[in-house]
Amino acid sequence: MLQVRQVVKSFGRMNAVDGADFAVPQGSITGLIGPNGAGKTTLFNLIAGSLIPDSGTIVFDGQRIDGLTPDRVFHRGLARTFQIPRPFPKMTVLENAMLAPTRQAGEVFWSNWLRPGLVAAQEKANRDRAVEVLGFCGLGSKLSELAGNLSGGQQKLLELARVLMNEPRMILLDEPAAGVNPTLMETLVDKIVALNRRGITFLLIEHNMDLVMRICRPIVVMAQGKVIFEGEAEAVQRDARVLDAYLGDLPA
Amino acid sequence: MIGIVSYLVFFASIVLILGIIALGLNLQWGYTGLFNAGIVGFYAVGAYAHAILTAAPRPELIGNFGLPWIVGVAGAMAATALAAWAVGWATIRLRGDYLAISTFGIAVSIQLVTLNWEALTGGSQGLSAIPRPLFGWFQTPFGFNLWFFGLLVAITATVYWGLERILRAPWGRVLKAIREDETAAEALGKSPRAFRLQAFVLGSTLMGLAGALYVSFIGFVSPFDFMPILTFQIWAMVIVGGSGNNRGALLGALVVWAIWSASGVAITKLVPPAHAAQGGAVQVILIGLLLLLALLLRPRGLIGEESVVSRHANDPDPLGKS
Amino acid sequence: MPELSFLLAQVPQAVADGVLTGAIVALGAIGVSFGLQILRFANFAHSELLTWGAYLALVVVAFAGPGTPIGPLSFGWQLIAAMLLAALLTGGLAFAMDLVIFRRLRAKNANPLSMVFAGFGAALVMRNVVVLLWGPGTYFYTNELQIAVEVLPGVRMLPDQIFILGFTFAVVVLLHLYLRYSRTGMAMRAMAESPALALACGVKVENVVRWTWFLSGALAAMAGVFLGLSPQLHPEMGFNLLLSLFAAAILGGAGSLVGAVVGGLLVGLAENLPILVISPGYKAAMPFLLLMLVLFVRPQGLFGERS
Amino acid sequence: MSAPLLSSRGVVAGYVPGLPIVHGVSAHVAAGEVVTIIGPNGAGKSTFLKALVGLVPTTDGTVLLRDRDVAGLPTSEIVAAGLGFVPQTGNVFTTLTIHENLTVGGHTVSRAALARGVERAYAMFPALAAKRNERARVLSGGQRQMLAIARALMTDPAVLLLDEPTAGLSPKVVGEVFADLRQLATSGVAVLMVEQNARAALRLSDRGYVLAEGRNRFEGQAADLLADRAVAEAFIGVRHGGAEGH
Amino acid sequence: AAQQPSCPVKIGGVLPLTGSMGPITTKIAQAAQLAVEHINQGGGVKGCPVELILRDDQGQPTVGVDAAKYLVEVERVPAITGTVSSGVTGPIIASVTAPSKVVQISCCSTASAFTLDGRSQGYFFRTLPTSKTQAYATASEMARRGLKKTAIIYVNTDFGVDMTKFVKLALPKLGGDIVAEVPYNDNQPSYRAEVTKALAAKPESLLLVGFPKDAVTIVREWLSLGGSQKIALNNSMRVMDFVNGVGPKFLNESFGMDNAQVAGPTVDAFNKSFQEKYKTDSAGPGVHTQYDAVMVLGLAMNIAKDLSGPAIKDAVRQVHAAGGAQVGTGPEEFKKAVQLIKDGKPIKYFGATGPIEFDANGDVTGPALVWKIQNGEIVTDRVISIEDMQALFKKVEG
Ligand SMILES: Nc1ncnc2c1ncn2[C@@H]1O[C@H](COP(=O)(O)OP(=O)(O)OP(=O)(O)O)[C@@H](O)[C@H]1O
Ligand SMILES: Nc1ncnc2c1ncn2[C@@H]1O[C@H](COP(=O)(O)OP(=O)(O)OP(=O)(O)O)[C@@H](O)[C@H]1O
Ligand SMILES: [Mg+2]
Ligand SMILES: [Mg+2]
Repeated sequence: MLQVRQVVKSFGRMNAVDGADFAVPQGSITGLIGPNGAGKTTLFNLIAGSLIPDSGTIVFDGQRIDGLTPDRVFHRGLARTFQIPRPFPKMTVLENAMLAPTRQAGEVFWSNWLRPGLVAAQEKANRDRAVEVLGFCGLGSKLSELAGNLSGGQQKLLELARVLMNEPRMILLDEPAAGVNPTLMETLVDKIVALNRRGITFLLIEHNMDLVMRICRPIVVMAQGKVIFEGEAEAVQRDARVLDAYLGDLPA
Repeated sequence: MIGIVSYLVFFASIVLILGIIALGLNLQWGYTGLFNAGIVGFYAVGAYAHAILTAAPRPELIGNFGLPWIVGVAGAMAATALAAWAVGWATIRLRGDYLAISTFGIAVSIQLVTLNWEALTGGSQGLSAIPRPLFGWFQTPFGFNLWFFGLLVAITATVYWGLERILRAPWGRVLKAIREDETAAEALGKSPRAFRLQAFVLGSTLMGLAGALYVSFIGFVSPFDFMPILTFQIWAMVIVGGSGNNRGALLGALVVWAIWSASGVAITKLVPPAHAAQGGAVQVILIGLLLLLALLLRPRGLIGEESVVSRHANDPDPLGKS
Repeated sequence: MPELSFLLAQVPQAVADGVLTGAIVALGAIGVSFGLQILRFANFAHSELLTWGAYLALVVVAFAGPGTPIGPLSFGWQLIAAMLLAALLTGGLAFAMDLVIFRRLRAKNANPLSMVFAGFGAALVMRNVVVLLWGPGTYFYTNELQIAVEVLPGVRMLPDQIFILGFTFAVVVLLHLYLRYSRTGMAMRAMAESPALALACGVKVENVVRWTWFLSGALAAMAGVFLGLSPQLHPEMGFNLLLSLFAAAILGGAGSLVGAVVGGLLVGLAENLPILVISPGYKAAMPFLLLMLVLFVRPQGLFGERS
Repeated sequence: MSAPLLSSRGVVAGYVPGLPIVHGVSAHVAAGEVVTIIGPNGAGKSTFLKALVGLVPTTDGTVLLRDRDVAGLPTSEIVAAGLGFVPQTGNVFTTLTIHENLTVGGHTVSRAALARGVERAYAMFPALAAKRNERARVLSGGQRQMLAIARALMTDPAVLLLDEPTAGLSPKVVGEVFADLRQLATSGVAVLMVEQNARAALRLSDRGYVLAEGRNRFEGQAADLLADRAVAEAFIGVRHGGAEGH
Repeated sequence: AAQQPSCPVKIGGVLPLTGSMGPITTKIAQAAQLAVEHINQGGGVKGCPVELILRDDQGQPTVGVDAAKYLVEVERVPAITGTVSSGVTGPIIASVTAPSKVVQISCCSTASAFTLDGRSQGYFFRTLPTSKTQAYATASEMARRGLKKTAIIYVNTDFGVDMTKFVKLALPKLGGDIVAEVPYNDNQPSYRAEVTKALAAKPESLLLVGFPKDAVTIVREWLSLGGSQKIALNNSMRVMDFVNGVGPKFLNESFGMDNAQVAGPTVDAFNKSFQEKYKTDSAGPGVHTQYDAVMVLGLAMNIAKDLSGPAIKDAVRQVHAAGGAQVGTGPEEFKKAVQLIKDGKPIKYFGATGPIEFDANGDVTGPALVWKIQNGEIVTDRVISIEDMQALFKKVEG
């Protein structure tokens, strides 16, 4: 589904991503773990088009996507969430979600003059779907709250809801669980798994090992910009390098 | 009595023309977050385009084609749209203060062109033989003003309706999202550049329209109509009225312009003629104080921004608000 | 179109003019840059602080006289003393402005644009109070007329302007060190980014804000006095410089002190060099065209950082 | 255990006048104690912490810091009185360097104490030492979290409030941070934190509070909370006990 | 007088009391007030006292238009005096006074278009001569003084552009040469660039066309950079503010031009009463012409059969009727004029700027005077009579 080949990105003298090379199999929930500062978020930015690689290629669904702008990448069916949530603070939660669907007729300004009926119909469907998705993400009671007034965890949930509005072919999740209440997270995990069963591929950065071990197949481990491990969950916990760099002696 | 009515009609006409500019700015700033500090430049392009197209021919000048009013208005909007597109293409990626100072510079440049390119613009003398629509039909200036006021009401209403249509809809929602967080909007597949450019051109076109209306109302245009102070006045209107709200922009135009001119009346009545010069200073101080007071009492403007953009999102909540 | 050799012969003088007239712009632009960086809004009233600084110094000069000229300069130590006193007073004035207007707006969480337009309103008031107090006419610190000295063949400079350039340079270096290394300086920058977090660090944010206003006012007063020296004071003197100040601050990269100074000098050059070949009727647009050129290549300004 | 260093009683607080988010929350923490607050998203945990440091206005209730009522005081005074705070979001100055972040963190202490504090911070998080002259903007999410904690410690606070200190940290660093917090407590600091990583946090803590909808719901010894079926189901997540797999 | 007007009779005034023109407008407004006072002491208009309602246009067209509209519609004034900037006067003529048939007399707006293109329908007059007169006179004086290589620095407004255009037309024919031509935009903090550019051609003299405030800066920079002290100036600079600003000792070789201000008893009388009333001398741009503008209105309103715009418009041309008895400035003279008018006799007004006779366009022409600075004072050097002026026009225009 997604191939990252020898990708390098440096900031000044430091190589944040240093020849990372791995693949995300179609239909998988691939976990991406690694110590803080390993380059995971930077890699997401490279895949999603927010940054342009210095070298290397990124292939999504058989086509190169490195160098495309984020909105183009999104239109190819690849969506992402942000590690530090980026809601549209002065818009309501409902409208944050309603914004997300692509190809809305009403986004072409003259359609609002020339084809008001079509726009209204789409908006109604869009609104109903937004209410459903938000309800699912535990934000059902916050529909008309300004997104900027949400608590930290709620903003993360909103971030997730926005990508779910589109059912893209692949979703990049950057630490979806950080700051989210564990009980709620469990429902979200169920949703991710359910979506995955319907064919959406996930690449997921997470430090919550319980979560990673439970749903991620395979797991990719990065350290200092490089991929140091690629394989199954069980093998990860036995890999000396991973233990040393990442897990410490904590894993249960 | 008829005198006061006649003055009020005139006053209201100016308010509507300024109001159209304020609506254009509100589209750019209130909804899209584009800091256009070059309003007066686009206003000038519209005004001069209209004047050049419609004014009676004069041998020493290029232009002055004597075309019908409506052609002038359409031409003015087209010319402004083109200018805005070119300016937008070069500057739209700049943010905040940078965009402001660039557009400001463009406005200064445009004003200098109107001042220095005599063959086209008449230079500092301006262009004067600009026809007013159906002026000949009316016996009195009041009759003409009343008709033109009616025309302005119709145009403003159309503009308002057209804007509400596109803003309280998905298009407006994307604009607002881009204003709030460009990166996040881009990550959701919206192209900030394209939308910002659309809003910029559309808003500037309204400013050009206002320019055309202004010259065909006044019948004279010169570079001195386009000093930077006007840009500030329009900004004050949008801020005082409440940015992100079209009714606020129109109300702001009324309030700010009323302050600007009513303070003059007050001073003439209150200050003895011997101190007229100081009176002028007091008037401007008064304007400044009123502006400050408005901002201190209503920092978010008279009519605040609405939190819901799309009118469709407001339909009865299917889950009964839970 | 004049021929090339004739043009080239004019360049050195135009460069000198540009740098020297740019020095005052640079000094004034520091305050604007401060406003943009630390107070987080474009303060249109800044130019009026220049005017007030100049007039307050005038009051002192009216009592003490401009003094016997020091060396080749057109003024004596009295004027320098007057400038320092005016700097204190203008700092106080800026402080007062914050107290009655901007602090209240901050308390109401007003958006930055409201602050900008409050500044605009304050500018109207301040400018016209000058008219009421001192009248609309012009004043001079000194009636001396300096004759430029020929420092290089074909390049003439006024001693006053060289002094101003040196003074500006010294102020910038000091300020830079202060902001970079002093704890108050760091607190200022911290506050610029996040007042809430600065509060949580125990920074008395309101004090820092006031101190910033004071500094801005003091710097503006110095720029104003220099502006008044070249050669006159009138109520719109600061206002007429406003655009150059903003162009300079932004050209350099809003928030960068060194940038503001370089920006000021560039604005001076942009006003002086191009009109060798084009009509001076377009002079006012030149700094902006330069600015746009710079922003086209470096959208964050010369010394600004990409965000 | 000794008398509480920080205790709140019936704190009511909110962002908009007349719309309280926190409806009378009481909590306390003593020297040497680590106390964790857990609860669903939007429960008002962050708001409660912010109210304690005076960043959100309190409309009712008392906050005693070393027997002094600090409710309503300006934040700078509360911080000077010995409270350190790590916010949940926006917790570092991105435009300042790491070193400057620490310096601002120690704004209220003497120069000597500042130098000591900086050394201790770098010892605690070597990743930061390597980047001391870089702007905090370039830090990864986890690195920022480290910096934020280090910064809050600069004032040698008697009470340390942390809002989700381990969010975004790798398991190894989480372990280290928790160990450091325990160590701090042992040295006499009272630690009060909000955590969503509830299980791990409670394991480390002495006591815990559960907040929901702006009110105290449960409180008790950490071990008791962990063992409580109802608490676990509603707030900690039952399936998180271990890697159960599919 | 057919019908009795309601008292007091109102005259509207629109002037830029604030803004960049504010400094020179103070005295202009005072001159207008002085004229009103003289009219009232001299019997008013048709037995009524006159009231001048003065509004500020801030130098902004929209503000000026609004003020004029207010005066015409709400205050119902039949005549307006104003304003200074052509950019404000133009829109007022086009949208307020001409359509409403209200007389407008300006002290200061020079743009030639106003009176030429027929838009004003004859309702617009001005009491200052067109720039042409001044320009030709300046050129001839420069030639007389043997100033050969001259640089022109001029303000980039209709006034400066017109002046330069006509000087350029005249000077070569009179034996001079223009080596540099530098426009400047007003209200800039520094004019080093313009001065440097003008100096580059190594001129032997300077012609400066502009307004005092900026001119002080320009002349000081000019002198500092080694420019010649032979400086020709336009009428606006005939103020002590300018002379003292530059420093009189640097202006010994300078001279200036002014319109039509023949040194006559009516001029002196005005200067004297201005000095008495305001404790400051009356020199300054627009001061004399503004006084005349209001006086002409006062006279014309007395002559007019009623106080309607059209009647006043026609009467304006009769204030300087062929074969009329001469009347001058001041209350006594006004009283005399009123009596003459009552008796149905023609009058011939000689104002603060000499004889005021409007041509078919509503413009005045007249003689010119050359002034210079002597012992720190502005003194008249010589007068160019109407006859000489006419000869000059012939020589230049052929
Ligand atoms: N814009 C930037 N400029 C300079 N350095 C940067 C920039 N962005 C990231 N870095 C550096 O690149 C490295 C990788 O950062 P990244 O955010 O990708 O880490 P991460 O793996 O997502 O870590 P975490 O799990 O803590 O979020 C870090 O050392 C960081 O300091
Ligand atoms: N600045 C604000 N203005 C208005 N309401 C706010 C603001 N910040 C938070 N809220 C509201 O207060 C409630 C509690 O927020 P708080 O941040 O205290 O939650 P929390 O318990 O910390 O949640 P989380 O675990 O998700 O961080 C939320 O419903 C949120 O919408
Ligand atoms: Mg990351
Ligand atoms: Mg929280």
